[in-house]
Formats: sequence, structure tokens, C-alpha cells
Amino acid sequence: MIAVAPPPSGPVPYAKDQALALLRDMVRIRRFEEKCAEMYGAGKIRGFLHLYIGEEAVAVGALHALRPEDNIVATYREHGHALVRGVPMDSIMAEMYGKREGCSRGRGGSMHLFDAKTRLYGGNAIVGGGLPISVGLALADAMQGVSRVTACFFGEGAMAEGAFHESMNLAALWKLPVLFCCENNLYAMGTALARSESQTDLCVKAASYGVPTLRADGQDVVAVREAALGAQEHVRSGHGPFFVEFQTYRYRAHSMFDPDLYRDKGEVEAWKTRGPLHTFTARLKAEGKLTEEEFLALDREADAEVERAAAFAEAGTPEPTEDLARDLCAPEGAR
Amino acid sequence: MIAVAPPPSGPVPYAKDQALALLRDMVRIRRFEEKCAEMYGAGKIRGFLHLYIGEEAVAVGALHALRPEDNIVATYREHGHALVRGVPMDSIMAEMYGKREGCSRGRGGSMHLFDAKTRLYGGNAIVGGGLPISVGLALADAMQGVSRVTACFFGEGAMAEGAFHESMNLAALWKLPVLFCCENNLYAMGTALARSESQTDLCVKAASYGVPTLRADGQDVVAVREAALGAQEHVRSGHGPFFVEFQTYRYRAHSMFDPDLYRDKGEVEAWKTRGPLHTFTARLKAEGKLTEEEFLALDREADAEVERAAAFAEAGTPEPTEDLARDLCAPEGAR
Amino acid sequence: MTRMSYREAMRQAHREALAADPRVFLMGEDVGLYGGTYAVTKGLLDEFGPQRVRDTPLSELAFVGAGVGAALGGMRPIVEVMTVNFSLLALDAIVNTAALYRHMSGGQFPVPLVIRMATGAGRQVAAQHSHSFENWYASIPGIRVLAPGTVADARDMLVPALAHPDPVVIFEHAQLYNMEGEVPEERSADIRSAAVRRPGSMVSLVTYGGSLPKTLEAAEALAAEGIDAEVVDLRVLRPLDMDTVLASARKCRRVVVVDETWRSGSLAAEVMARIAESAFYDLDAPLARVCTEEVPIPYAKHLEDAALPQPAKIVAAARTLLGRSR
Amino acid sequence: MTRMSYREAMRQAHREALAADPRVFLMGEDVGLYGGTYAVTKGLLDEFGPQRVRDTPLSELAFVGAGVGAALGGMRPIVEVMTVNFSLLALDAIVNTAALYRHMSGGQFPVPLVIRMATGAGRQVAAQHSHSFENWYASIPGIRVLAPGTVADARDMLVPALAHPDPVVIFEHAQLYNMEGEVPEERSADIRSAAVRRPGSMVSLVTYGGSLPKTLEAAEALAAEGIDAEVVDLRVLRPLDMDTVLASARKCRRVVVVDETWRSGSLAAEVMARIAESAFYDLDAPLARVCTEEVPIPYAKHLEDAALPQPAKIVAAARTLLGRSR
Ligand SMILES: Cc1ncc(C[n+]2csc(CCOP(=O)(O)OP(=O)(O)O)c2C)c(N)n1
Ligand SMILES: Cc1ncc(C[n+]2csc(CCOP(=O)(O)OP(=O)(O)O)c2C)c(N)n1
Ligand SMILES: [Mg+2]
Ligand SMILES: [Mg+2]
Repeated sequence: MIAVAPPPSGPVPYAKDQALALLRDMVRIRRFEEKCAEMYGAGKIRGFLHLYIGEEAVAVGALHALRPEDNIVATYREHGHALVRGVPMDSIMAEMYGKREGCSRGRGGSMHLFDAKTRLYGGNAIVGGGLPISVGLALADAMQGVSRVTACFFGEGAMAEGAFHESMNLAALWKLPVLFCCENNLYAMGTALARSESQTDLCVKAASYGVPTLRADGQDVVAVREAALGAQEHVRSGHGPFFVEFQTYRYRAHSMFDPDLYRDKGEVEAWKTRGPLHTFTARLKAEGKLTEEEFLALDREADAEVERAAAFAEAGTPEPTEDLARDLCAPEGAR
Repeated sequence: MIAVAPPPSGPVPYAKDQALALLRDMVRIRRFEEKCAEMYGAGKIRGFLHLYIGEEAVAVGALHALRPEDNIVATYREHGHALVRGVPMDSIMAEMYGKREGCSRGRGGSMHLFDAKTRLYGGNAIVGGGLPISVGLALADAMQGVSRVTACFFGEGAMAEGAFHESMNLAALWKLPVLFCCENNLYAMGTALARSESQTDLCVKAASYGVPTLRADGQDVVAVREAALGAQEHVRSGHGPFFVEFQTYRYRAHSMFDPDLYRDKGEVEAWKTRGPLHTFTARLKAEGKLTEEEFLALDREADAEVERAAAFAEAGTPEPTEDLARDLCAPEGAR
Repeated sequence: MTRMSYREAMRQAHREALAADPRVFLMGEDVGLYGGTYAVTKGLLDEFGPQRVRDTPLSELAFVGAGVGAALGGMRPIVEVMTVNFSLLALDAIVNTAALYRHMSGGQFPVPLVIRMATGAGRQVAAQHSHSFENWYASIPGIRVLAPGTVADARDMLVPALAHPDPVVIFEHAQLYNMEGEVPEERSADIRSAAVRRPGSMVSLVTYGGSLPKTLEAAEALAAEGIDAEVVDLRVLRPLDMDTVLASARKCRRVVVVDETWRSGSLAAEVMARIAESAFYDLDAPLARVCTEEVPIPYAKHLEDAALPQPAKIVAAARTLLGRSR
Repeated sequence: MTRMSYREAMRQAHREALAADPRVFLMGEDVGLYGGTYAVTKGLLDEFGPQRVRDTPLSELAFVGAGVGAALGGMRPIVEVMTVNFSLLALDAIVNTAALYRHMSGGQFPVPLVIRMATGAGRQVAAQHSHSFENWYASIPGIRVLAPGTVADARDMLVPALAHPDPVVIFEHAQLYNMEGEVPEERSADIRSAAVRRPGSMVSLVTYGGSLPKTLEAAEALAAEGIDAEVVDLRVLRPLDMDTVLASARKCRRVVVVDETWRSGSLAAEVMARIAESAFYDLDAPLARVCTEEVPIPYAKHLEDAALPQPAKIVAAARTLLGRSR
């Protein structure tokens, strides 16, 4: 069992509004996913469901450091990213219910949330599959003289894939504006980092491509945001790609099918003492930036949003079966 | 144009016999390939032909540091490796003539020399294709408690492939007895190293897997042999994989189809001052370990061997067309 | 006769193979500590240890290629590629190494390797996780391709596959793992022939793997309407046992091929082509197939169902061949 | 009419495409400084500069995937994968991203990408460098697959492919690059229909790409023996233009499909299956095909020739269908 650092602490260098915005998004993700788990049990959501519970500070801190015009490429564990990005919770829940009102018209489900408006280029269910795409998106921006950061999220397990190696080299070689965001939650399904990587210092791996790197406590939304802020600044100002390792932990099983027999329960409990929500809440309260009433209000809002989303999804309409092949290809003659 | 180091020089720390053995193999490769080029022009050899001319010291020095029981995995530029390993020149030439007497029964040609007796597990024409195979061969040895080194040769261009990344990690993670031999001739077809790798220090790349590395002058057969000797010792004694970068240069075009327009003729000429044969010959003469007569004799022997090989290949028999599917699968009921 | 699930049958086969031959070992993603994505290999790590049950990093190309190397080096590897979807990343090692080293080396280097993978759709895991590429694998010279569609075959095909001197790819349809069935005491070592799962006379339904239960269900429904259908389970997708298929085609004179690969370029197309080449004059009706619709498999249940072969579609296809409207 | 080689036609198409649309760019291994492995892209780097003619590292998966990303990002990439052999390493990006993002995103993310690759055997480059996988690509929903078999098509197919809003894969048979031909001034933008290259009445020879010249040669030989053969060039391998194929089959009532992919699971099998489904009653003879023998392509010339489709084999197949012994 890996030793666990003390809980994140210390002052929160943000004004109250900004701090609450971060907290609100973390709570929204948490409540949303708790509902997803419940609805999975109820059979409303099917297939693979990968919960982000415990890792919320990563998507929240990182995406709050980016801009609306930036591109996001995510994995199958991307509910949080979609929510923070501003994809309506209604359409995300409807997607998971397989309804036409879903952000992918019910074609994708939990692992494939897409949204052109917020430039979310999908959850991708092939480990490492998003990496080459992000390099291409950044290449398109570079060639078109658009100043934009493409943030690519992936797990530490993905770093063993050839796709990681080839993508890092290409991005670094061509100095492309890619922000590589590694969500190191220590496990790839049941395989611990040390059982899958000869070099467990992920920043050392990334640095071998000549890419600057940074490591941040993924349970501390402040640390995440600050790291991402610096990194995106580097990328945005044309200095090429940047790699950030966010050290985090998933409190739930890998997916709803995972018996979770490969890790020490004590380890999970120890990591829960570093929970991104309760530690941040405590810090804000200590600083007088948050009262219990305010927290409860914000929590209630999140619950209400989730309930509305579930109702919306429930009321959603199934895509007519005749439209099975809709959007397979462009309509004849389209350009 | 990359600055070129002075020619290899200094004393040759080997007894005369051993030194001549190294020289003899380099000359055999050179004469053999000159004949291949001639016979390609004559239409006796077809398909892709990748000459090793200029790089001879690498295969000779490295393979002279290994043992008969070791495994060799090579690329499509493997005539030299096959010859040094002891694959009869006759059967190699017959293979390139597409004859049944060839070491691959005429199925493989220049890029696919196989020989079970000398444990040459083939030239492989997929860049990076040999890397995972070498990891598996080493795994088999480790699991069977056999003390053996698997030497895998590949070009610097192959290091951009995902196969390199995945294979290095697997070999290092499982501490397998693989000797990774990178033949860095500075170009992958027409693409110079700096145009294909963000990190041009190949040892830094390899070290990022936690694998020990060494760089050697690939034009100096002594430097190559000494580096390989230390590296194979590390691998053989159970300390896991080792990576050696042999810095070399190809004097001919990539293949017979290559117009060779991408590099400065001056660069090629500069590298020729570092020629593995003439520099080694000069050093031996300076030390009195070689007379001009001895050199001419050795050269004549090589020429004679080459002529015999060409005659053997010419006299070889074509595989009957009815046997097209021979060796596709095991004969029925075989085990 | 003992009753077990397809999953248990597979697990038992692994246990027996590992116990019987020290050269046999298993490697793949999460086959060990996690217990296997589909729990097929559960318990094997404890029983055989980390040397012989190896969890690999996420590196499909390298660990499949390493399986080839280990086979060349004297071992008898079972490489589990979690699903056929991810096997695309390892295809080079299979096509350009495993399948052709024996031939390209003039017979010097056979590759006795077994590669297992889950395949197919039906669990709402969406397009990237619902592929069926049995058709592609079955087109590669130098390898043998198996598709156990019954619990008995799940138990019995692995051992002969390991004894086979050339690469064998085994497809396990993810929908079958929970299927229960009776298995006889005695083992079969047959990895060359197709099997008639249901004798019939009026229409031949040729299928394999995950479509077998659906096809048997369709055959029952057809029987209820007085249509006596024969069901042929290909079992071995390469090389195809055409004797059995052609005999059934000649007997029934009408054929529907049922196959979960996409219609265009499906394995069904190959079976149809062979029949059109060899039994053309014995047919009373056009050849027909029920395959997957040509779309990425959607997540939504009703759309996924609509995309896949279903008993009702098979019944309809058979009826059409027999000129029954209804 | 101007005379040029297939290679020059391809190069001209690239030059025109790059000149016409600033969103178009080319990337691949050695497409720039080296001039392209088959010299197709020679001179383009000088003409359009390193931004728009990009040499990539040996990283097929990443640069094909980057092509997908660049297309999503508003560019119109032409990605050259040197040969189909290496495209296996990039198949995941094509199958799991390019082909399905439009559908899986509910229509939000089309991928206007063109992927070009050389294909086929015949140059004694041995098994790993002689593959033909047009059959596999033609089975993937969401992409369009083209196989220019004439100099005019080599010149004319790239531009409409780039205008097409979905991924297009273009196969260029390596044996065709040196072929010379007359091309008309006016351009064709047709990337949907098959073409009758030689009208005939007694047997329909359906083919594409590198097998087209061989098939036309066979048709001439057949004419000399009084057999009037029609030659259909598929041109578009996905979606197949079955109207043209079926019309020819119905007219000639006998069909031989000629295709360089391995026989089992060949593209020919799909064409035969479609005919057996739709034109069964119009046929006077079994369907036949001439494909590549099911072995890794050997290096030795006489063995390679024996493995591949050849005019003599096509002639023999046609004769057999017509009951001519000789
Ligand atoms: C190429 C590929 N191989 C295997 C899988 C099965 N799989 C899905 S998630 C996963 C673990 C990935 O771990 P990591 O990258 O650390 O991300 P995490 O799930 O921990 O967020 C695996 C093995 C897959 N989806 N894609
Ligand atoms: C996967 C793959 N991509 C592309 C090619 C075409 N190709 C053959 S050799 C070569 C250059 C390889 O360079 P390097 O690895 O440095 O070896 P060298 O030829 O310099 O010895 C290329 C691109 C190939 N054979 N395999
Ligand atoms: Mg992880
Ligand atoms: Mg090189």
C-alpha cells in the first residue's frame, strides 16, 4: 500500500465567488454521478459506467484554468469534464438514458459524450485513443493561426500505449499547443502503476520527449488549477506542449462491473481523508469563505439540477429505429 | 550538415587473430553487398535491397561480443548480421536469388533472412516489428531458466514507433534479457533524426524506461565490441535489458529505389573518412598486426567466397510452383 | 453430464491447460489480480502464480508480439487480448509475424501461439466496444480461427488449440459467458469441423459464436410454423469446413447465413461465395444472410437491437426464401 | 487528351488540390524531402513548403490519428500511409475514430479526411510488403473507399475525395504508378459509380485497381477465342455501385470477380454474395472468382506470379463458366 500524503490544506488564494464556483462544480459532478450509480442500479443507465468520484478536483481545477475557445479531448471517464465544460446536465443524463435529447443523440452513452458548442471532442473508450486526435486538433489550430489550447485528458495507464509515445513525440517535434493532462489515479483497472510501468515517475517519462512537466496534487482543486494555469499559459504563448501529472485516486470501482478486489480497503480509506470536496469545504469554512448554510444551499441546488436532469432524461424520446443510420455519412451531395 | 568526428584511431586491444577475425567479417560483408548491388543491376536480385555498406562495424563488433546460443532479431538491413552469425553466404545469396537453397527457401529474399541453426529470428521488414518479438524470446528464456541474451537490432527511426515504447517498457518492467542495439545511421529513409524525434539524444529516451544505456562509435569496430561486451554481460547476468546506441552512417542510398536527394554529398564524404574498414585496417597496419599482403589475401578470400556464393545461387533450383503453399501450416496432424 | 457456464468452462480449460504443460502460460491485461475483465481467468493467479499468469501493461502491440516471440522461444503462450476492439492495435503482430513466420522462414519458425479475445455486441457498450472482426481474422492465411458457440466447445477448444503447431485465434462472444449448458465427461479435440446443431430439411441456417443461440431460437420459431430448419455451427472460421456446409446446403437447397459482422465483407459473404461457387445448381432460392446493419453499434438499447441479427430477422429471411409471406 | 503516367496524374491531383484550398495539406512518411516512396509527391515540398507538405516520424498510429484531429479542427488533410501494410498500425484510428465520430457524436463531428496508401504485390518485396486489404477497408461503415485503376481516375478522384465530408481511403496499386494513359481535358468528380471499361455480352469480369489491366488483357485474349467479355471496374469499393454490377451480371448471366485480396474473405466474396442475393435467377452458371492464393506472398518471382491473379487464370475461369475446355 502506497503511503498517502496529508490532506490538502492551507489558504485558498481565490475570492469567495471564484472559490464557490470551483466547489459548486465539484459538488455537481459528485451528485450527478451518485445519481448515475443509482440509475444504473435501476436499469435506466446501461453498458459501461466509469465514475469519477474522488477525482473531481482534476477536471474542475484544470478546466477552470482554460478558456471557452479551448478544445477538450477526454476519456470514457468524462462526465465531470463535460459538466464543468458547460454541457447541459440534462443532455448528459439524457445521453446516458439513451435518448435522442442526449448530447450524442443516444448513440454514445456514458463513454462518448460529445458537444460541439463547448468544443468537447468526445469521450473516447480506446485507452490512448484521444491522444493522436488532440495532436491533430492542435495542428489544425497552429496551421490556421488560431490561438487555442487543446487539453487532452488520459489516465496513467494510457502512458504505456504506443499512442502516447507517438503523440508526445509528434506534439513536441512540431511544437503544438497541446496540454497533456494525465489523471494518475494509480490504477489501470486492477493494475497498479508499479505493475505496469518500469518508470513510475510519469514526469520523467514525459520529459524524455523534451516536454516541460509539472506534478500537482489532484485532490487539491487549488493546486490543480494553479498548475494548469501555468501550463496552459506556456502552451498558449506558443512554447509547445506541456505535460501535467495530476495525482489522484478513484474512490469507486473502475466500472460497475469491477469487483474491486485488487486494492487494499485501507488504501481507499486513507485516500478518502484527502477527499477533494470535504477538504476544500473545510478550508473555505476555516477561512470564513463558506458557511454551512451556503454549502447546504449549493448542495441543494446541485441535487435539484440532478433531479431535473433525471426527469428530463426520463421524459426524453427514443430515436426512431428508422433513423438507425442517421449521421452515418453526410446526406448525399452535402459538402 | 552534422559535424563529423575524427576517424577512429588508437591501439587495437586484441591479439592479431581476433583482430583479423573482425576485419575479415567486415570485408566479407562489404564484398558480399557489392556483389549484391551488381547482381541487382543484373536483375538476379529483385525487390527491396537495403545495403549495410558503411555500417559493417556495428554488426561485426556487436555479434562478436555475443555467444552462439544467443538470439538475434534483425531488420530488413540484415545481410551483415546473417553473415557474421555464420549463416552460410551460399544460402544467403541463394535466398536473394529466390532459390530453394536459400536460407528461407526463396520465400523471404533480402529482407527476410532466417536461420534456426544460428538462432537468427529473421530480418523483419516492418519498422519496429522485431522489438516485441525479441521481448517474447527473452521472456521464454527467462521462464525456462535458460541463460541467453536476445539481441535486437533496429534503426533510430524505429524509436518513434509505439512498438519501441511498449517493448522497452515491457522488457524493463519484467527485467528481461534483451540487448537493444540501435543502429543510429542518422536517417530513416530521407528523414534525418532531428526531423523525426523531439529528443535526439537516443540514450536519454531509452533511459526514461529505467534501462541502462551506452553510446558507441559505430564506425569503430573496437568501440562497438567493447560496448556490446559490457552490455551483454549486464544482460546475461540477469540485470535486465540494456540499450546501446551505435552511431553510424550508411554510405549508400536507403534502398535501390532511393534517389538519395535528402543529404549533403559533403556529409557522406565526411563520413567516409570514418569508414569502418579502412580506418581499422590502417590501425592494424600501424600496430604491425596486419601487412598489406595479409590484407590482400583476406580480401581475395572474401572475393572468392562471394564468387562461390553467386555461383551456388545461380546453380540453385527454383521451388516447384506446386509447393507454393508448403510451410504455410504444419502438415495435418503435426504437433 | 455436468452443468456449467461458458465462463466456467473456459476457466476450467485454462486450469487444465496450465496444469498439463509447463510451457503454457497466460498473459494479458488484468488477467491476474483483477481476475479477468469477464472473470474467465479468476483464481488462476493464485493457483499458478505470477510467472504463469501475467498481467501486462496497456500495450497490445507489444504483448501480442511478445506472445509470438515466446512461442518462437519454446513456450505455449495464451495471450488474452481483452476484446477484439483492442486487437486492432496488435494486428500487425498477428498479420505480419504470427501468421507468416513459418512460411516466410521456409518452415524453420512455426509460431504455436493461442490468442483469445472477447468479441461482439449486445451489452450497450457502444460503437468502440462492440466490434466483430471474425471476418477479418478468418481471411488471414497461416492462422486458425475458432469460435466456440457452446459450453462444451468453450471447455474443449483451448487444449487442442494449444497443441496445434500454428497460431490459433479464439473468439469468445461476450454475450455467451453467462450461458449455461450440459457438458459431457469425454472431451472433444475437434478444431477442424463444423457441427450440425439441429438437423433439418427445408432451410439451412449457417452461423457461429454469439449468433448460434439466436439462430437456434429462430429455428424453433420456424418449426412452429412448419418450417424445418437445419442449424450449422461453423465452429472453425478458418479453415472453413465446407463439406459440412455444402452438404447442408445441398440437402436443404436454401441457405441463410447468420453472422454478427457488418454485412458488407462479412464472414457470411465468404460462406455465400463458396456455396455460389460449389453448390449453385443445388439451390432452389437465392442465398440470404442476416448480419449486423452497417452502422457503428449505438448505445441505446433499441437501436443496438435494431442493428444486430435477431431471431425475428432470421425467421423472416428463412420465410422469404421459402416464399412464405405471413 | 494528354498522355501521362498514373504517378504524374496523382501528383497533378495533389498540386491542384493544394493550390485550390488552403485547408488542404499533406502529411506522411517521406512525402516531402525524400519526394515520396513512389515519387508521387515529388516537388510538392518545394512548391508548397514544409507547413503544407509534412514529413512525419515513423508513427503511423499518431499521424493518422492526427489527421483525424486536424480534419475535426477544420483542415482537409491528405494523410499518406506509405503502404497498406503499415496501415495496420493505424487501423484503430481509422476504425474507432475516423469512421464513427460523426455517427457516435449524433452528427456533430464529421471527419473530412483523405487517407492514401499504396497497395498490392507484384514487385518481389515479399510477404510483409505485398498485402492487399481493400476487402477489410471496404467493410467499415462510415468511410468511402476508392481504387483508381486508370490514369484518369488517378488524376480525378483526389479532388472530389477532399470535397467529400466524410473519411475517404484511396488505394493506389503500386504496380500502376508507371502505367501511362491518355487523359481528357475535362475532369470527372465521380466517386460513386462503377464503370464498364469494356462492353461485352458473354461473361462479366468484375474487378478494380491493380487487377484492371490484367482483366482487360484477359478480355482481349478471350475475344480472340470468340468469347465476348465485359469488364466492370468497381472504382468505388465502398459503397459498392451494385446497379452497374448487377446490370452487367444480368446481361452476361455469367460472372468472374477478379480481386487481388486473399480468396477467403476477399472483396470478390462480397460482390458474389450480393449477386447471389439479388441476381440469382439471372445467372446461367455458378459465380467464380480469381483472387490471390491463400499464402503470404513469396519473394521468388515465379512463386509470386503463381500466387497472384493473372490473365491466364482469368481466361481459364471465364472459359470454365462457358463450358469451353481447350
Ligand atoms: C486500447 C484499450 N485497451 C484496453 C482497454 C480496456 N480498459 C478500459 S479502461 C482501462 C484502464 C485504463 O486505465 P487508465 O488509463 O489509468 O485510466 P483510468 O481508468 O484509471 O481513469 C482498460 C484496460 C481499452 N478500453 N482500450
Ligand atoms: C511500420 C513501417 N513504416 C514504414 C516503413 C517503410 N520504411 C522502411 S525502412 C524505413 C526507414 C527506417 O529507418 P531506420 O529505423 O532508421 O532504419 P534504417 O533504414 O536507417 O537502417 C521506412 C520508413 C516500414 N517498413 N514499416
Ligand atoms: Mg488510472
Ligand atoms: Mg536510420
